Amino acid sequence: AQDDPTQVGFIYVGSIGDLGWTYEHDRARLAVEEHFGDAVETSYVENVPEGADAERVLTQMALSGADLIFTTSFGYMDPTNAVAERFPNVRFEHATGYRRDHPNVSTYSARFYEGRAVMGHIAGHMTESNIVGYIASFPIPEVIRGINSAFIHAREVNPDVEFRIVWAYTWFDPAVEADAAQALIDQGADVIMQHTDSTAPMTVLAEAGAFGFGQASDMYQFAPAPRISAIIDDWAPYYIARTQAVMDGTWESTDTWDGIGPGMVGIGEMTDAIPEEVRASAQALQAAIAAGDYHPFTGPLNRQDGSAWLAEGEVADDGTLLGMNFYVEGITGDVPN
Amino acid sequence: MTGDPLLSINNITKAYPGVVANSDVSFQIQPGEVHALLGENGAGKSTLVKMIYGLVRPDSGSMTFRGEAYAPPEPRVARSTGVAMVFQHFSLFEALNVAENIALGMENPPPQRDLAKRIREVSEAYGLPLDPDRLVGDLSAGERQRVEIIRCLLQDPKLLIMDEPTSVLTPQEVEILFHTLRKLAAEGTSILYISHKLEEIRALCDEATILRLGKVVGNCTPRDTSAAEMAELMVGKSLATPARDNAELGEVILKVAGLSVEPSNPFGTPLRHVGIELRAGEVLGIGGVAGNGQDELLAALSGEVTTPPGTITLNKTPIGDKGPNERREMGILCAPEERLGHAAAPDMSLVENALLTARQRKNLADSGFVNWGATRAYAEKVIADFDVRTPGPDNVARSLSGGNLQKFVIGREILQDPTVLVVNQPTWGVDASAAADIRQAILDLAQKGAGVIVISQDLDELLEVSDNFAALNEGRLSNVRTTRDLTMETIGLMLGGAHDMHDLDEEAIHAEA
Amino acid sequence: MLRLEKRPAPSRAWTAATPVLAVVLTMIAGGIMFALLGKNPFEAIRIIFWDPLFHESFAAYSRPQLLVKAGPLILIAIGLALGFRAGVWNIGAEGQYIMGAIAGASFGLAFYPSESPLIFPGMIIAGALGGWAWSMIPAILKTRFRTNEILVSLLLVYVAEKFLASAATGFLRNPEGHGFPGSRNLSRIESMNNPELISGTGMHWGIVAAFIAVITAYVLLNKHVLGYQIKLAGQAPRAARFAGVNPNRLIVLCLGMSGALAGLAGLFEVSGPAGQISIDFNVGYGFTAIIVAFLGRLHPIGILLAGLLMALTYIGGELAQLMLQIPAPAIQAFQGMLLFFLLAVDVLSTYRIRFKKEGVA
Amino acid sequence: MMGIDPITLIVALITVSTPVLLAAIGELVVEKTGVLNLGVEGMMITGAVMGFVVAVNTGSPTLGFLAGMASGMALSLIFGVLTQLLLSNQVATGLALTLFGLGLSALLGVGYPGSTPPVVSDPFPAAMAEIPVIGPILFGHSLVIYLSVLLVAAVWYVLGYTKMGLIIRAVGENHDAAHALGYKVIRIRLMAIMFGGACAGLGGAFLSIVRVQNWVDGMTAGAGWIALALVVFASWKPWRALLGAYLFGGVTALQLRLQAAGIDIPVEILAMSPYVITIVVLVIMSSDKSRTALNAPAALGKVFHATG
Ligand SMILES: Nc1ncnc2c1ncn2[C@@H]1O[C@H](COP(=O)(O)OP(=O)(O)OP(=O)(O)O)[C@@H](O)[C@H]1O
Ligand SMILES: Nc1ncnc2c1ncn2[C@@H]1O[C@H](COP(=O)(O)OP(=O)(O)OP(=O)(O)O)[C@@H](O)[C@H]1O
Ligand SMILES: [Mg+2]
Ligand SMILES: [Mg+2]
Repeated sequence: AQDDPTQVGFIYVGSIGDLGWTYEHDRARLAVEEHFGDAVETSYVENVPEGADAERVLTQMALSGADLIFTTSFGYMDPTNAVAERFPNVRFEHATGYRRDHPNVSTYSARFYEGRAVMGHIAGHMTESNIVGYIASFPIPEVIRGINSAFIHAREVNPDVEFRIVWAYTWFDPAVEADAAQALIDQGADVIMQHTDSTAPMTVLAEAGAFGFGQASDMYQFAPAPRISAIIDDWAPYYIARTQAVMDGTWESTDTWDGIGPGMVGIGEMTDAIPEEVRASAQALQAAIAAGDYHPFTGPLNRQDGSAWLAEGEVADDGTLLGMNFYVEGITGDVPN
Repeated sequence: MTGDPLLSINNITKAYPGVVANSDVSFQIQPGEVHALLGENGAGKSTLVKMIYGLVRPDSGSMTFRGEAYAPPEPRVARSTGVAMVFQHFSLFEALNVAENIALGMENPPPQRDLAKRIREVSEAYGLPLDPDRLVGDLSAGERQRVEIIRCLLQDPKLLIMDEPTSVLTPQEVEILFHTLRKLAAEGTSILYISHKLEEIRALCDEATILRLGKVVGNCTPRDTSAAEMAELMVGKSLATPARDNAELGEVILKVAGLSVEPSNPFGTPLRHVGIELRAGEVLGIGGVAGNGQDELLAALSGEVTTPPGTITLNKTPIGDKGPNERREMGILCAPEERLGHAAAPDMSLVENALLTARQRKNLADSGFVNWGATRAYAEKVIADFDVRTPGPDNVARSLSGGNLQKFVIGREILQDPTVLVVNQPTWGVDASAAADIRQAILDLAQKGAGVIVISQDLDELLEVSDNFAALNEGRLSNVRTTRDLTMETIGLMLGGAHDMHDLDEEAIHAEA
Repeated sequence: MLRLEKRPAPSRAWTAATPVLAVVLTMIAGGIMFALLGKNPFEAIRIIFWDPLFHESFAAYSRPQLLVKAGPLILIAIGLALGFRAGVWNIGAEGQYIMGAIAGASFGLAFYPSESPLIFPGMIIAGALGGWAWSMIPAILKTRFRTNEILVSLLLVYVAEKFLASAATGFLRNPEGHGFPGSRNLSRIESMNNPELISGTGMHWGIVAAFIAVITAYVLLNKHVLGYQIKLAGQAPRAARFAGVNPNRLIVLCLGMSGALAGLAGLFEVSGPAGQISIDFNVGYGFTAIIVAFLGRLHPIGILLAGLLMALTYIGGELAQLMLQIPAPAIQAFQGMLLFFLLAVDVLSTYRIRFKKEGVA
Repeated sequence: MMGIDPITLIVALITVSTPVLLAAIGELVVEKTGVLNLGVEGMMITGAVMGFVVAVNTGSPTLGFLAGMASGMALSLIFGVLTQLLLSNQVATGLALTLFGLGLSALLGVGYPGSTPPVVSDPFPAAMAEIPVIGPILFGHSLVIYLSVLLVAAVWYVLGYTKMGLIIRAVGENHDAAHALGYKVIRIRLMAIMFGGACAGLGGAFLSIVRVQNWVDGMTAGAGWIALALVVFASWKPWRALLGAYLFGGVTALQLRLQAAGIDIPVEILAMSPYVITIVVLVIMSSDKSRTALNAPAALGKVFHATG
């Protein structure tokens, strides 16, 4: 019936207390509740492994009367499409994937590499040892894209900068992340970027007097240093918009890849630990990206092996970016596999 | 008896589910007295002494010790009152050394170094030499018992309880033990002594209390009572001595030559060039102190340990490399010493335990599938033929008393009609009447033409059943001798390691005794 | 004073009654926990234990899902139980599960896009072999060097996890997957799909295999000499040797069987419900199966029931999250309680509780 | 090795190893009494959350450590009651304890992720930590690290040279004999189990308060299992447990440094290396035919029930 509140379900791969990926999605869920009040009811199931369990939970959610379901991990791609086929009246929103096999499936993702360009710019200025450490999770396009974007913009402002990359093979393991940060510091890094979700590296950086950036969430408790800025996932505007679309009956299958401009990627406050002029130039970069005046992957750019990739002024196409599996010129080491 | 008793036991009753282990038991022990406690397996002897030691609490009744009410809630209290105990099943820790084992049994052990010194002193004083630093796992049974005894002696006990202490000792060791006990008694220590060996009791004890089914059924003065009379008191009927018609020995059926085996566990003894020739109809007794290679010899004969093929031949077929089941098919059956855990699986029923060794010869399995009907029938036959006292074949092995389980194990092998039977310690801890039954069954088997090897530490037993005798010492087997030519003393020397009788020094024998 | 007294034989009545008692006790304790969390305890208990089976809108779906969830648990637990009975402690089934899935998926994908009907059977064999091979590492180290198998099998889980991550991002990565980690979706490739055999039942080949494993294990343990030898070796190793059992052969056999079954479970999961090799493909079935094996008293039928009970708490727990917003950790703690109570009341089947006065003496 | 500073490596490995070492030394004592508690992970993570919560709320790391110990102990008591009094299977109960601990800790820690714990001051003045080479290695740690080494020494001393240690070993070797001599097998085991729980809890608290300075669900991430593996690895000898923990931590720390230094070894191989190397060392140790097996408590995992 029309008066019934709209039911919105969320399925999370981690726990809502992880302070990273899942935490940010759940904050957005709370924002939806806040925004719509009694008109919307939300529910969630956390710690759902990808695969068979996800498919079951999605089915149960659909059976329990959900109108719209956000599936917030790449691994939910196949289960989402499978369940969508069986429940054509339920709308599904799958994060970070590319399959929209049915008209009731949308995908959405964030151009985090835009944020990484800004962080890379700051890192290039801030490092004195000219060694920037990078804690990477898994060798997937999303992560490689981030490394490349950060590196390009660090090199741009500091031709001597080098990146040291440690693959943690985890999205979230505080102890391993802390060890990795320590290892990078011991190897001479004085600025560290992370593409894993816990705040553990921050503590290490604080002790070592090095700098780092918030990841996924703001990690503002570590400001003004070691956290000097952050890339923040902000899903709330999108979730609110899509919920509204369902309520209005205007929901359609779409593919959204938003960046700084629409606010899906937030840049956390740049603290005073960053010199004034660097802050200014970083903010200028951020503004240019937001306005669409500048694309972080703009030629001339070569691949790691020296072969040409983008010609002068050429901008990378989304297809290449989505499947990126190579380093750009200047990064040492190999992408695993 | 006059004077105040050291310990008096008044109307003690203790029931376990389904059985009254002690019913209204009363008797007294005088200071300096060696008091025997006699009875069949399961008569309640161990239960009674465990109550004196504070391990088990009586359901009713009371005790007094030196005139005072005595009700130890735990062994600690018993020990501090002056009661010490050597257990039927040793309470030792194999991975700890002698000194540590002893310290564990003392209330306030001195520091290790002083303790080691005292152990040396006391053990010398009582003629029980012991190295405090050796691991108990490395010790022979006799040495292990010394550990238990020294542990008691270090506490100057008023009452020393010994539950079946001699079942694992050589005659020499028994002599030494008795010497010690007499010395203790002379010093005023009372001794409560449990044994199934009635001749020993006659030699040692001043008084005896006899239990049957948990009740006191009589008292006697062992010196004035014959073993047969005591046995009759215990069992309630007279016992026949095992015997057989003198038989002709046949062909050599089993030949062991140059058998050398390295032990598989760290505490084992290696076998060195063992040679045996066993004839049809022969009972070969192999004597020796436990830990001199008996287990290894049995394992080599049973096939648990394999050796080069030619070292063992059965009816001229080399079998040294064959496993246990192949050997069973060929007719060699074995009954190891350890009933629970080796000859039988404690938590399995008698039916399942029948399958353990009888699968091949009794065709209890068909293409890998067990014929449980036939297995049960076989278990029932063993139970019936060997008078195994148990409610039925579904009871687990653990629930049988030692004697009854032993009858089951021996029966299980004998009823398979072996060509060769090897038994290790067939009557260890088994009461007189069950022991007689088992010995008779062994003789009957030989009578039918099988060759039997009996490995035992009980020389009376070996003299009673065997045609020929050899001694096993530090993994070496002595020459085989005809039993009827042997005296206890010469056997004792063979066991001690004097392989060649001509080297025998008469003086030494007397010095030892 | 309370005393425990060993029963001559385990009580059949109590063996049947203890699980029920445990569930009731868990409901009470868990209810208190839910009440403390501000949730309606009666509703929570109803949702966890009742709704997956009887709720009008969920039950039709979740009943067969019980089988889907329990299938791998049972399959793995059966293999483990055989080893545990023999005193062979394989606690690395999780790793064998992963390796089975990788081996099976690799076999299938190597022939992509062939549509030969032989591919799926080949994958089954490859899956079993993959798990088997991984379990042979602890087996050989144990028989050759007497290395503790608990430790080796456990450490190999971590190695297998790293290998899985490397497979998902490396040699098994879907070439058409836009560079994302994870293999092709096997369940969407006809020749590699482990299909639902009877629509709406949840019955895929893995469940069939689990039932076959239960029956085979039952027959093996009760009727076959090998099962007898397994039990004998676990209870009395020396007696087993005396009975002609070669301990090394048994170690290799038991580890191999449990490894192969875990590998099979992995293969059926990757080709069916899970669909693909991904970084987080393994979800702890190998460890949960250890609990299932013990809850089932290492008995095939018991394992079947225990597996279903575990599955029920998983599915009911998800419903409770969904409908009452009970946090996932509370469900996990609730499962822990259920296990505690099941283990605690088990004492009643082998022991009798006696009330006794303090010793008279 | 190119560009790897041994001093910082050693400093890092000590920190990395300490939580595992604490849990392992506790479990070692538990196993020496003949009890196998597979619930280390559950006790560790409960210690981590309670230690963190109390440290954050009171501002006192010491109270945090105590709370971690107490909560680990409380959890171990569940295990103790079930296995020792109700004679439940130790393997299954330990696994259930892990499951329960993981759930409970996540419940207790709601709202705490992201909180900052009070700073733990180091016992030695900062100047001492600046002495070249030995300074950072010997003087640059927090008190719990010294405590962990002291604990190893204490356990080594107590087990090997005191009556209490003798009793512990005896109970683990042959509980029936120990009972026959009048030792309270169950009571001794319960105490050991609680000691093990306290150590695991302290290890967890160290992890959350000192090493990571944060609480997040599931943060022990398998450390409890590594601790269990270490006990066997150490063949129940305290100093070997320390060696094993440092070896494992050392390889973990080293592999990250090798990556950071850009050494050309495949990352997957490096990531597997701590586990593989532990297995290899274990194989070398166990193929040595000496009597290491003797050190294994003979009654490990067996149910004890006194009759009479
Ligand atoms: N812990 C127990 N629980 C139940 N029944 C027991 C227990 N201990 C002994 N019994 C029973 O009590 C009776 C007496 O046992 P006890 O051990 O005292 O016999 P015993 O005279 O020492 O026998 P043996 O000569 O074989 O040593 C036996 O029937 C035995 O089954
Ligand atoms: N927990 C128990 N429950 C039931 N019966 C027991 C128990 N413990 C011992 N018994 C019984 O007590 C009796 C005597 O046991 P004990 O320990 O004295 O040794 P045993 O079996 O007589 O061996 P041995 O022949 O070596 O003396 C046995 O009949 C045994 O069945
Ligand atoms: Mg007795
Ligand atoms: Mg007896």
